[in-house]
Amino acid sequence: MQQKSQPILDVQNVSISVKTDEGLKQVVNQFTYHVNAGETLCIAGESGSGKSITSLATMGLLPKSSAIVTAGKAILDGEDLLQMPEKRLEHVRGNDIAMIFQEPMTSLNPVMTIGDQLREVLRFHKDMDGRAANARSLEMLEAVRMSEAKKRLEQYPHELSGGMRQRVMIAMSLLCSPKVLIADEPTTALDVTIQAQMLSLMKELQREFNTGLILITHDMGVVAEMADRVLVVNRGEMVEEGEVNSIFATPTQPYTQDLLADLPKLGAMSGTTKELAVPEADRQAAKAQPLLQVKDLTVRFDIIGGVLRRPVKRVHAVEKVSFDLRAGETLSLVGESGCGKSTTGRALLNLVKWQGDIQLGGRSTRDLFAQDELAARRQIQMIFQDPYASLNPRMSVGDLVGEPLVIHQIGTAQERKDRVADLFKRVGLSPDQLDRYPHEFSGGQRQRICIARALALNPQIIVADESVSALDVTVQAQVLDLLQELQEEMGLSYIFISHDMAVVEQVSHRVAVMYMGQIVEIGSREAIFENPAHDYTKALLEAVPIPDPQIKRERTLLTGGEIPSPVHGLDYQPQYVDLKHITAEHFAAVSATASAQANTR
Amino acid sequence: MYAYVIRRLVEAALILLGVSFITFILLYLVPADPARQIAGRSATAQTVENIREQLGLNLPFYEQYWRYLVNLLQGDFGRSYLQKSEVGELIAARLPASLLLMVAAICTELVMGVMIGVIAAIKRDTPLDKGLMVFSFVGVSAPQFVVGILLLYVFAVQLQWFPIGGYGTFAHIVLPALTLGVLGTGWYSRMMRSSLIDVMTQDYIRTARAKGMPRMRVIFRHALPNAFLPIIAMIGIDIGFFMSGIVVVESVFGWPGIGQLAWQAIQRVDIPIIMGVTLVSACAIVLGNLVADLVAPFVDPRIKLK
Amino acid sequence: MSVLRQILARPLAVFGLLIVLLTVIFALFAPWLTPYEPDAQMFDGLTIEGAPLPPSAKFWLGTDLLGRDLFSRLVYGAQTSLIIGIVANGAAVTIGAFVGITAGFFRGWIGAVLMRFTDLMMAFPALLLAIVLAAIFKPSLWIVALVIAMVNWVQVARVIYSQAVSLSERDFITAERSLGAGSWRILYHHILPHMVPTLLVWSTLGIATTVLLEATLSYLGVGVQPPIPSWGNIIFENQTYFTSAPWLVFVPGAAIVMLALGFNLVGDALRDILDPTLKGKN
Amino acid sequence: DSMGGNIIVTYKDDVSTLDPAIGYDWQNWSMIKSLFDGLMDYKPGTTELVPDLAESYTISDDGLVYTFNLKPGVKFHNGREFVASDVKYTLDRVVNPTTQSPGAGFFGAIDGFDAASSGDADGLSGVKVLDDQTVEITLSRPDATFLHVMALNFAHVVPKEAVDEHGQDFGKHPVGTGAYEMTDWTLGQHVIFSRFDDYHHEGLPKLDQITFEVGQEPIVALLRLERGEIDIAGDGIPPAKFLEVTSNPEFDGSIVEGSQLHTGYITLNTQMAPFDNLKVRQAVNMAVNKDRIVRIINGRAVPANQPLPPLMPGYDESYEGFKFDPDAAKALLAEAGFADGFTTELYVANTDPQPRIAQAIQQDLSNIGIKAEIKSLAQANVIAAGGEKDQAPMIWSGGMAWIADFPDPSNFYGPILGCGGAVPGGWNWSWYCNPEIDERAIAADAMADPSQAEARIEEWKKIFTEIQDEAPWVPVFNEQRFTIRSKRLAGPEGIFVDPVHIPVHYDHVYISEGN
Ligand SMILES: Nc1ncnc2c1ncn2[C@@H]1O[C@H](COP(=O)(O)OP(=O)(O)OP(=O)(O)O)[C@@H](O)[C@H]1O
Ligand SMILES: Nc1ncnc2c1ncn2[C@@H]1O[C@H](COP(=O)(O)OP(=O)(O)OP(=O)(O)O)[C@@H](O)[C@H]1O
Ligand SMILES: [Mg+2]
Ligand SMILES: [Mg+2]
Repeated sequence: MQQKSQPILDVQNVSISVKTDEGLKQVVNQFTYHVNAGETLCIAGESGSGKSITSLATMGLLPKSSAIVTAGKAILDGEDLLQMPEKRLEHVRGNDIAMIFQEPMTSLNPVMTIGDQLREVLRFHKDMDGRAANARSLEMLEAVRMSEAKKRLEQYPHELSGGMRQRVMIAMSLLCSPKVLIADEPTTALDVTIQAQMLSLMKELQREFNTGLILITHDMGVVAEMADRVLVVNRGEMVEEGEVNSIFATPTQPYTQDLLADLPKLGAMSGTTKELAVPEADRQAAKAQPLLQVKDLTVRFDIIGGVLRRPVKRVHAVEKVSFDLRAGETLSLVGESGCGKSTTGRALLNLVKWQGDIQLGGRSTRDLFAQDELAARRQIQMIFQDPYASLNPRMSVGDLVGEPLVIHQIGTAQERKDRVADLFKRVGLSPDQLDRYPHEFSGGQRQRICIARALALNPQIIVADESVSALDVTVQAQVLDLLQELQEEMGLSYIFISHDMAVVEQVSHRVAVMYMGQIVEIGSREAIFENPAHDYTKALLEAVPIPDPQIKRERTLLTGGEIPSPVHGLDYQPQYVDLKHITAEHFAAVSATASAQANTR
Repeated sequence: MYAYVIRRLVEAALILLGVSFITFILLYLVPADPARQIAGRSATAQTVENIREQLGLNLPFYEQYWRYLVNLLQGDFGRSYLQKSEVGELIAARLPASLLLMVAAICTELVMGVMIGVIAAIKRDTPLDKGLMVFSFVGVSAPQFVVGILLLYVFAVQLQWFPIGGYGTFAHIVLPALTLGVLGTGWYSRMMRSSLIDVMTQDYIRTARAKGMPRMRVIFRHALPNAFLPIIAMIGIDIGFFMSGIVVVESVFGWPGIGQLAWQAIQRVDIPIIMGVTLVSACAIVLGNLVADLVAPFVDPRIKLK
Repeated sequence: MSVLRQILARPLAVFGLLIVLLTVIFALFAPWLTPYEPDAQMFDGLTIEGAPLPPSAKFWLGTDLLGRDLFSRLVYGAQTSLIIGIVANGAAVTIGAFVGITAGFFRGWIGAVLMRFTDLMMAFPALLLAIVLAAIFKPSLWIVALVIAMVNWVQVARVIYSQAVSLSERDFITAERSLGAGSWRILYHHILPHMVPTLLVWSTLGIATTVLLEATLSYLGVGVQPPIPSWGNIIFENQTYFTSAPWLVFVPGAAIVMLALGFNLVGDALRDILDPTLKGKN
Repeated sequence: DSMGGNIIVTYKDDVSTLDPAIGYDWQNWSMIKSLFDGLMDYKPGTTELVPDLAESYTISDDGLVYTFNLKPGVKFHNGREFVASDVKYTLDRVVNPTTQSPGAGFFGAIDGFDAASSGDADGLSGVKVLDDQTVEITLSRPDATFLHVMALNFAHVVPKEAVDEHGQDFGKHPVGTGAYEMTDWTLGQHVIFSRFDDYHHEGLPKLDQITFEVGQEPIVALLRLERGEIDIAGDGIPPAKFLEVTSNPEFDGSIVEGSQLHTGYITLNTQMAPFDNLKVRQAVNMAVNKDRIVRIINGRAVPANQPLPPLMPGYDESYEGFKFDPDAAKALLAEAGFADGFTTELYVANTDPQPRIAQAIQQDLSNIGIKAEIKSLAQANVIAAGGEKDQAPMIWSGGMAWIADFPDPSNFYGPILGCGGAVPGGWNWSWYCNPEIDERAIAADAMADPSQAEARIEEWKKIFTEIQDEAPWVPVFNEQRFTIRSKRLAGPEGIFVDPVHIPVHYDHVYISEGN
């Protein structure tokens, strides 16, 4: 542990109000916290709890037109940042106190090179000349383990991946060795493996620079891994503050307790098997005759270009994916961004052009969709990742949920109305909200509306694409419960698409791990989580932060780790992995080199 | 990049072909007999018939168009019916004046528009901002002939600061360029303002401020280049507005450009000139857009030419 | 109705709305508001040498070169401007919306052809095109409206097209498709309602453009036919007198500017209110 | 008097061509006259014919053979001496169909015209070069106007070698025998004429240089003239400025007024109902308040009552025509069966002040119950409509009205009132065709003998008044000419309102020292 020292940043009783149509509304009430040199304070809490706005206020970056600090102090080096004139603030920001933002994709100036953006900090704060600034910038990029650092200086942000950009952001914030670094959800937008790299990097650098780190996050796993102390906030109120171990071990406040209870924990299900949600008698039949059989599903997108606007490149989004889904079963597709999960789901609903063979109840869906599209759609439905975006904002939710019935001409107007009310109750919403519009609901409620919509047609299969990823843990837990409940009652089968291993462990019967458009490992939940065979599966699991401060992993993944691109030339011949039988229903790819050799043979 | 330019040029050529075809049809339908116009009022029927035959006006439509196209590909725009000169020459002689006027107008609108837009954005929601925005609204609402006549009346007739018309010196170009540029100034300043305000809310501006960059540097180094993109695209579109604008402005100020040529030709239904000017204008519009698209990646490296 | 309330909260928009309302009142009640017939050439409307009269108690804004009352002509001219503005722009928006939706939502080869045609039209110098069209059809009030519509739909088509493209890529449209909704249903229930703001904004802003184009055509003498007064042709008839009788040019000129300004202000406010994503683009 | 100096003349429109065989608008008409010469010319400021490149001429008794003796020692701008073969070449060229000369028809009386103009023969068989100084022209029929024709621009002499050199572009590189030679032409900007030192008239021209600036709005030209920047506003005084200028003491002495051979008229299409009814045409004639129209154009014209302008030989001063009388007009209409009036169309060119005049006419007509809708179109479209038998019931001729090519009444008949013009594409927009009068017209023009001149004019006088009784036209006014020029310009009587040189007779203008 670090030595206890004088707090470098001391935030006292800060209250913030935002301007709304109805007047000022307080969103932060008397926040008080501090951070010491070399220490990590995690501020945890769910969406909208005031985490970001407080740190922005500390930096003097609140949008003046919409938010004001009504009370409080933020003392840095004996000076109150909240009272500081703008000129002086300019000097302090970036120099004594720095900040990293949530969105690496948009936080760098797209029209300036990385080098320009780094150097200007040194020029301005340290009066360095161009050459010195350049040298220092390079040094810093190397310090954040940026590959090919020298080349990066000349590149523009869009030429870098999200992880690389976040490295640049970190490098930029540390250039002047600030006393305090505020990192606002710096890893939320990143894949787990990249997130793991980022977290260990920050830890290492913090140690090196002896910086006071304020890490804002909603992920208790990250908190457990990173924090020395934790501040839990909720709806603009401070809930609880304390040492990380005591917070996790003995939370005193009910809110904190809920938060920790709802948290899906990787490994929590180990040693248990999940039964199919169908009557015992049908299980054997279900195993024998899967509901959905996918064989060699391939989806490719052409990229148009050149003089003649012909395809010049091809995205190999999904390559020869095969799997079965049984009645009452949840099959999860996991993998990192861009590996083809959503595309697979969309192909199942015939929303993209695909090749291969998909059998639904023994019939090819190609025929099904061609002959009677509506009938096919009644069997398989989808819940989309972003509930808000997938609901027409100009229709009342009652109409939205009733719409599938109208499209499929089911029942009379009155019957439909009753059914919609039923569905509402079924997903835990009140039927008297039927006339409201999507924007009047919370994220979790919206997801329930989407579920109700999918249920309206009584499908056998629901493809749930990242259905809970955007939700806070407490809400997420409720929605997951709902899905499980529905499965048990109605014998639904789910294709559950997610990148969150902990959630996947909680809900699935079987799991398929996708990498670069192919399934590299597929098997029962127990097999995948307790006995992973493929390196990639192992890496995925290892990267997941564990919400237990007692288990502090030492990570080794520091550089590299970027996911290769699925875009190839037209004549590219994909190398298919060979799935090797491991145990009863557990298959995993032999290593890539091995299969490449197999191909050439 | 090369593939892109080539494709765009091919597209441009096709568009020009289409423009020539449509214009040719339209002019073919205009109820006026070119042969009689050339022949004049004292001509005998014989003379008219001769002329008609020599110009191929008695050929079927498609053959006339084909002839025109073949000549066009050899750089021959035909001869003006009434001006009796090569249309190519007439246009070539007047094009520099129009280009000069357009360049002056572009400079006017860019300088004024960007300046006003930036000031308004920085002074957002102040009376100054409001005043400037009203001004730019008036700019986009004022027909060019009214602006032209007004400027002429105030600055040339009453104050006598500038010549009333004509061509030659810097003083001559001020009023026409202003007139042609007023509309664009209005657009640019409004666009610049909203674009800059929009950019100022972007994450990377917050980053720049978090780095401690001074306000002016944030505005001019970080925000402005990002805010400039819509302006670039607009300059391309502007060429189209100019091509309409010069018809009015050149005739108000007696500016010897192709707008004036077009207007004279339209009044007298001098078809080869109308064809020629339309094609040249279309060419300018297409190239203007192409250039704007080619410049865009320099302003914003994210843009890939596809 | 909250839209109206929001407009009323913006002083500039209120100003614009007032101008528009005033013009509408002029246009609707012209016969009761004007002291004279708009095309009455009065003997005492000219000096003995035939010069127009400056503003006076009898002729509030003076007379024109034929001894007609300028005020009466201006008021009736409001009718012309509004008719053209509404009819021509309405037609332009309709055509543009049709083309844009067909090309952007239904795609297919018809859509491709339509969009290529739109590109082609973009390359036309609009004014030249309008003048040539006017010459072919022999101008009259309705022909001028038609000509303007034929020129102005292009912009609308581009905007609607890109909106249709981006809308049809929105998640909720995919969601509708996954429910089995047909194209027409999606178009009618999900795409069109989203285009209402854009169409509304264009219907307003477009009127400003249309009023200006009509004025320009009339100014060039290929617009609305005399003796029907239009603010553009009033200037056309009198423009050479701008040094000796400036009111004959600058009063109708100011009327055009004001009306276009009014529609622009209202349209701009509508755009801000209804569709913030459109802000500043034209 | 003084010699030398430069003047500036401004025009709105571009100069189209300076080829005498082709140029046929009032703008280049007088410019060509200063660059080229014909065998005949008019005495400056008058309509009196005098020999020019011809030193003298003789006419055979039957009026069919004209023999011209040419002036010796005349030089072209290119330095070559002018000879008789140039005259033949010029006339052959103008009737050659490939030249596309709008004036070819004027030479219809020359023997061999038909063969030459259809391209069947290489040249006019009626034109013979007797020797270098003598040309003989034989006509196929007597033509009283022939000497006028030889004074037309179309008959101005061009050197073959220059035409061959420039081909179709000869009009941009004119070479003649005139007082000035063209030394610079910057398209869209200016044309410069410089004194031709070897000019065959002693002491002419007086100026060193004339710059014709184009693209100048008339109103701008006037303001510049006021400031002394230019010398002649080629397009005259714009209507809008007329009153201001004429009442402005600054311009005292700068404005010269004169008549011109012009009539502004409304054509009534005699082939279209209801204008096929004489009573209707008469009623319309009586309905139009010409005085008011003249007032609208600020008195820049005099009301007319017959086709011929007052300056034209054959004008009948005693003819009364139709008086302005709306009540009588109404009665006539009622008699014709149109007590409630009718609806019709009035075509007009769309340049100021024509639409205004049309509106005045429209109001007059509405007073007797005729509702005339105005079609204000580009000039070319109006002309096209007039050339169709059933298109334009009424056309106001302003802007396109007939201005005589030469001061002879016959020039006011054929194309615009004769049967020859009443064909598709013709200029007889009233489609009035009276074969009997046609015959009389031909007979009149055959009276070529100088002794018959007076009788011939009498006959023409009758022809025109008889036509007017049939009312195919409403003659509205005869435009007056007002030339505005800087005060420093001076010259002999009449050259500033010269009937054939518009706006001025450049050869005789000089800069007076006084200013
Ligand atoms: N500029 C602003 N104008 C108005 N309200 C704001 C503004 N910024 C934040 N708020 C409101 O303040 C509250 C706190 O927001 P804040 O961004 O701090 O939440 P957060 O804890 O960071 O949530 P998240 O995890 O979603 O980022 C929210 O209710 C938010 O809607
Ligand atoms: N319509 C499309 N056109 C071209 N490429 C596409 C299209 N849809 C998806 N892709 C590409 O296909 C690949 C797989 O995309 P997909 O959306 O299936 O990934 P994912 O596993 O769902 O990732 P995420 O977790 O980010 O949602 C990606 O590289 C993506 O860019
Ligand atoms: Mg936040
Ligand atoms: Mg996805």
